[in-house]
Amino acid sequence: MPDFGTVASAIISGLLLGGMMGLIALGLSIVLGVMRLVNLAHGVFLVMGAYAGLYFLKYTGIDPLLALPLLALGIAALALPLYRYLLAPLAHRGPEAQLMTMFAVAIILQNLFVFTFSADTRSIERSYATLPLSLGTVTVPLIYVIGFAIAVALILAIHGLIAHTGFGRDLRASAADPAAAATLGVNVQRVQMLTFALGTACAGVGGILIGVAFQFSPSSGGAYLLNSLAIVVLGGLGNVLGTLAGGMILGLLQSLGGLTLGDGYRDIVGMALFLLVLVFRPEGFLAARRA
Amino acid sequence: MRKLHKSLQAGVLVAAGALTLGQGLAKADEIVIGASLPLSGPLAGFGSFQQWGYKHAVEEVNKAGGIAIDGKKEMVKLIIRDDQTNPNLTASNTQTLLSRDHVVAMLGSCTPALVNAGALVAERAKKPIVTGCDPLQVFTSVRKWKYAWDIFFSVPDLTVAPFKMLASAGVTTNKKLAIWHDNGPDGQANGKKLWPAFAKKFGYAVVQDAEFPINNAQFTSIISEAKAKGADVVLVDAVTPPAVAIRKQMASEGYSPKVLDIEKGAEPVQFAQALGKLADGVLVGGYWDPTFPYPGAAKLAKDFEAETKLTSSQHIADSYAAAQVLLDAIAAAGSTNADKINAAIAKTNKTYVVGPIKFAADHTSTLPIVSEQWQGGKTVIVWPKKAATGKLLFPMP
Amino acid sequence: MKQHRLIGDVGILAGGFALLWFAPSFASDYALQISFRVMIYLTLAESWNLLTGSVGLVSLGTASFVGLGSYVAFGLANHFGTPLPVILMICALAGALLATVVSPALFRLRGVYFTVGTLALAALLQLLMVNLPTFGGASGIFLKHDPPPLPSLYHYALSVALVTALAMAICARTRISVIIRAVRDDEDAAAQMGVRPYRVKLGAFALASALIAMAGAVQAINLGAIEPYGTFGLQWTIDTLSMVIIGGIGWRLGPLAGVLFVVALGEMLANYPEAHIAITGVILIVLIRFAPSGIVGLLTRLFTRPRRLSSP
Amino acid sequence: MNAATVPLLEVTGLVKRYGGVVAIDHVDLQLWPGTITGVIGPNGAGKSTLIGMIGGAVTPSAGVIRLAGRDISRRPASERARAGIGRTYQIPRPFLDMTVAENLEVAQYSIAPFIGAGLAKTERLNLLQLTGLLDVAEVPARALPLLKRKRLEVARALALKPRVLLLDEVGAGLIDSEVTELIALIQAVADPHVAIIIVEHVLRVVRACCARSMVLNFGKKLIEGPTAEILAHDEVASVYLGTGGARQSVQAAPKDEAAAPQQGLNLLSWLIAPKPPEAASRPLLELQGICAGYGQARVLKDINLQVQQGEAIAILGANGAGKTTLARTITGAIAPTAGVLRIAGDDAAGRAAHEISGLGIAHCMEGRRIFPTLSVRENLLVAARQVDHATAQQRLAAVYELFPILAERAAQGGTSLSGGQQQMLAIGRALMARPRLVIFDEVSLGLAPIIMDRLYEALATLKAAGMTLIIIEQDVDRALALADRVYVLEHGTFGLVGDPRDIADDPRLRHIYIGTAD
Repeated sequence: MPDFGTVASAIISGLLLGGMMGLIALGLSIVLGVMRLVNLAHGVFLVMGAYAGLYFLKYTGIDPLLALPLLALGIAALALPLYRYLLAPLAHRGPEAQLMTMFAVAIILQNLFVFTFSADTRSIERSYATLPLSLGTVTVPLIYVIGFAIAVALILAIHGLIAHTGFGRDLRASAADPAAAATLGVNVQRVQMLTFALGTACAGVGGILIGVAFQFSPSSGGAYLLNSLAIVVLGGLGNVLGTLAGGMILGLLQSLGGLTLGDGYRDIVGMALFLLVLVFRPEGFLAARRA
Repeated sequence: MRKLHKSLQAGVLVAAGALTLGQGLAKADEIVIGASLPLSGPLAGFGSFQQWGYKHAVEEVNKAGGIAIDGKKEMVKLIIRDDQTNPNLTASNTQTLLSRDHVVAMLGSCTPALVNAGALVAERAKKPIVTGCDPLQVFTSVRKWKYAWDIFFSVPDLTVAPFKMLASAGVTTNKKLAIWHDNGPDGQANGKKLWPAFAKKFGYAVVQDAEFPINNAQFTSIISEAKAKGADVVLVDAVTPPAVAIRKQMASEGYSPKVLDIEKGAEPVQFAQALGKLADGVLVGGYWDPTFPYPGAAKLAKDFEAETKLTSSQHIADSYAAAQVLLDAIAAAGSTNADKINAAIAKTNKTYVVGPIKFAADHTSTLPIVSEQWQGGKTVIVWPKKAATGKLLFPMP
Repeated sequence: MKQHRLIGDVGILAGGFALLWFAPSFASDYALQISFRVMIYLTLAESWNLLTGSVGLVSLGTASFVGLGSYVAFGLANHFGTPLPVILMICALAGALLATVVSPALFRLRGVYFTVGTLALAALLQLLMVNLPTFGGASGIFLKHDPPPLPSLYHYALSVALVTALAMAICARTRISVIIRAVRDDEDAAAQMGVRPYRVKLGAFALASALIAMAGAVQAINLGAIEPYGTFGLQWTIDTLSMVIIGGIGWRLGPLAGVLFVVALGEMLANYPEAHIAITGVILIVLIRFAPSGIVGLLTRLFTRPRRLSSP
Repeated sequence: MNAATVPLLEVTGLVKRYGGVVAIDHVDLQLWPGTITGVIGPNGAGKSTLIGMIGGAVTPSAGVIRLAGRDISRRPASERARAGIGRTYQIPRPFLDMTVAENLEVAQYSIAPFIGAGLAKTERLNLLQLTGLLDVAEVPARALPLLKRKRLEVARALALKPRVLLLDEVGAGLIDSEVTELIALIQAVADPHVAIIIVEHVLRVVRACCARSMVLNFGKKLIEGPTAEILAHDEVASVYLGTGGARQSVQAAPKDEAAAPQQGLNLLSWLIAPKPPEAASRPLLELQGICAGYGQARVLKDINLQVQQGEAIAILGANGAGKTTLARTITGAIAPTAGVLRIAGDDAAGRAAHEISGLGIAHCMEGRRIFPTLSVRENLLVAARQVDHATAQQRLAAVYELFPILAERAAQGGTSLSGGQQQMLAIGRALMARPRLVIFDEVSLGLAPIIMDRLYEALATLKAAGMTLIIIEQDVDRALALADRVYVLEHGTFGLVGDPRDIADDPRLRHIYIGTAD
């Protein structure tokens, strides 16, 4: 039986890491909600963010976490042509065509990364990323706390954006009934494009956090994509704060799974949970009880 | 009905077109050898070094005028295919190289899963394959080989190295040992059997023996358990991506054992590049270094670094040597007949860049092991004493 | 009418089969190997086409059943020395069984959730196989005895492909076809006609899974060594769906055209490994956008006169 | 179970609720073999929901459905079909890529997978003969015109060899001669062992085929009895043509809006776009030769329409006549296939919906289309585009003034409101864009008369304040009371155009709606 410090550290690490995963999943969730698209390239966008952070640091010497807004904008800008030239023309063709297209984009980008950056494992080297934060016997990585703080701040900001701004209203209206929204004057295509960009930015920022906290390679995206799907389903589609909660729950369960069964079972816990939720509550455990 | 007919025609057209393409392209007076390598996917790091080693050996032979086949000099053509770190592809690449490109012999891929997949195909086709990068005990456990030859280290040699190194360095630890290993074949052999056995022999207490999947990325539970148990010595068997993750997460969890030895994963330079200062003090077993007193060792590393502007790795050496063994055997056979080449390989007895190579009855040739430590972005040999190029950094910073 | 068409199809298949059966006596090893690969992929692609093109279930779980077939085959061969034909039959049963077991979960999910569910299933099975030492863990399993020689393997692959083609002919040429198409076109209206959509979907899913498992078994025997990353790898799924989309989803000859195209492309680009996957991706994007009915649809449109409205 | 004492189909206390809306409210029904029962009632009365629940497509909220004494309330649709309940869809749903014969095969082979091919073919040919589809047996269903699709619906249902046959609006959208054919078909399929329900708007069908009928209104059974008696009933006529009261007001209170000033509504100007200076010269909306449809189906043919600033236009027509398609074409939801569409002189054909909205056309859509994930206030604000905060607030205040209940419920979720309140929200939302013209599509559908009164008061107020309106209605009387001009759509063209008072007295209107002319 592991001692208290180990268990507590695992639980807190799991929750913190889950917060970061929540941010990544949120990007997938809003795109799914507004465009009905399971963006199979989400994981690759994450890796793209990580490389952006890596090379930004290399060429400017500025900490990518400090330049996060700039990098997020840059990554979001890359999503715009993808939407405009690949997704928008398929809008009337049902979700499958877009799904397959993003699948193809994913394999192309992954290949491109191997080609350009080699298949090596990389990490964004920051001294604070390897500092522990201890309180008694409980130790969590400092970067988890930083990453969690950034993720939660961004999730809250996106929550504010969606819940309290005009764009958020348009976004929710477009998600609920695109035809009705268009008739009321909402430029649904534009909303979808910006949502796609926002979703990509979430993946990109998540990638930078992952790059600083952990390591990545061109093929790292897949695992994050699957975990994000689990979180989206867990948190309930289109529920921003639910996604954060879903992420933290998944992080916690994965941590506990790792602790009791071995670290190899972390992802199994995620996948199994995902399938179970799909079976018993396809609308998500934390689906919003909207009045 | 008409529509079906038309599309049937279309299908036949496509089929005919497809099959006329992709016919063999080899010229008559070339000696064609092939290799399937992980140029993409998780093992791409190894693959790129091996590719260089294989190509370099072939280029040298060709520069020297090629190999005499039945008295006539012929150039060697090396065809390399990417298996994307997927054994299915290693197998199908090998099949195609053998049947389409009519290679006379193969060079191996990297790590047991890929090497074995290719070797099984070559074995069945009765074509020789010379490989490195597959620990000998794993190699021999697959089957009794007739056409496959492996030049690499012996698992027990590698496994015992950290214990011997610590004993000879005379440093003190609390003798509490944590073992973390992946569930690949060599990971299991090391972590489950050999390390615990040697620990007992050298007087260490194994306080933790944890297993994780090959591509695992999260090690927080494992690390915090070892930390809680206060292990001074950590032995790890993992490939590079998890090795990087482990080192990073150990630091961020505030766990700093006195000795950290990461087999396999800490060996390529990418490990140190991804970690920077954190790599300092990490130990890894090695089987080659440019300082080794074998012919061409220093030059090989220099050539590599001059050509690629990258830091060299031991994988350029075993692949280079494997290719040389094969090319020498072809030259000795003076023929492209598979069985003649195979017989010549069996007779190999020469000192190559990695040391003396002579195959045992089970088709293996053992490379000696050294203990290396990352110090300032470079590896330094710290054991055995006679090969040492630097002093052991203890405890790990 | 229908019966005649079925008999016609079976005739063509029997003729083709007989012809191909004797290929080893005149074809080169290379041709045999390519044909072997074509047969395996054809089985996967036909099965996927049945699921996605005919029944409308977009599956990303091909790898689950390839892997299942591989492991079941090795288990039987290594532990019981079961002869290969029996192995294939048991693998088919195992595939159908797994499909039946997971279908209550997956069929509750409509549209994209089914797709994502199948993807998660493949990931889960792979992770389990990696972690459970019973099945060799990440190291996998070796075949104890040498696999049969290539001509023999080729005959097995050919037979599996024939079984697949026959199954597809039955699905397309008998009264089953109207039921399947009814479910794809309008599940609710079909139910009002007394069709039980759940059973039809389950039947198609189980059939496709059985065929995929058989293909997986033959492929695994051919390899002689299996491990979870390769056998449960996403690559199977990617290959299969690329082939069908490129060939023409929902078309009877789509899978064949797609398999031949992709295999030929792979052989042509073999010496440019960096570009291979990316080019497949680009082809996918272009086809999805400009020729959603794939090569077969495109050629059909080219060969049939435009706008020649033949009145019935 | 004794067939003589147990009804073939027995429905008891059937209820269906959709959120806050009750679509079917405790309906009872008994069917005996050999009978044909008519179910009539206005749009939104719950007729199709009733059919859906009997057929199994819709799950009842409460109540029991028994087939020959056996409870089938929770059985899936496929099992009910196998047990002998055949239904048709109001909008035909044939399997489009299959031939007519194959469409029948689906039913045949699903209930009898091993039926001999010859026997199946004989049965099929008999059915095709009976339904007049023999000549198109090998034609893909996609190529069939509406009447034949409706016949195919009937043929498919008959292929199940049903004991209970549910015919949902098989007459809607058909021309007179087609209706005559249809009646002949229904009479031909009548069988002493089969009970038939006909849900129908075209009352001629009901009159000709059904001995007994029941009338549904607001989900409740209004009256049941012999068809002739029921159709003669005043209450039934008022249910159909309108909601009483208003009809008199057409005559009693002629066009004198000024006489009914709305006191206190001083914020309305925030919701009504000011007249542009050149308003007099150009019509606000102009349609010339507009054709439109979905895929191959051409719904609108050569529509010409001009709406001047400040006018109120009513567009009437039976189900399926193309009213909503017209609205969707004007607002850009579908692009016209031919013709000219001008908004205040600008060419607007083929523009995206949000651009047309930007040109000042608002659409209060059929079915309300309230966003469930937005609060009442947010639903309103979505439509206030490109205005500053203060202006948006002013418009909100103006909508709240028009419909005070919305202010009370401002923070609630949009779909938590009752049906009538949701309709108010939909109207208010259309106004939030401060449009030049609003199309009100079936605003009174399925609402209680008192609520309709309230909504039409609001529309009258808007008209009085100078708003240009297009009112698409099936409640004839209310529309006539409000409109300056009336267009009646019939089969995608304007069959009747004119002054509301003339139209109200025109017997052709009654004919189009109730079909009394024959």
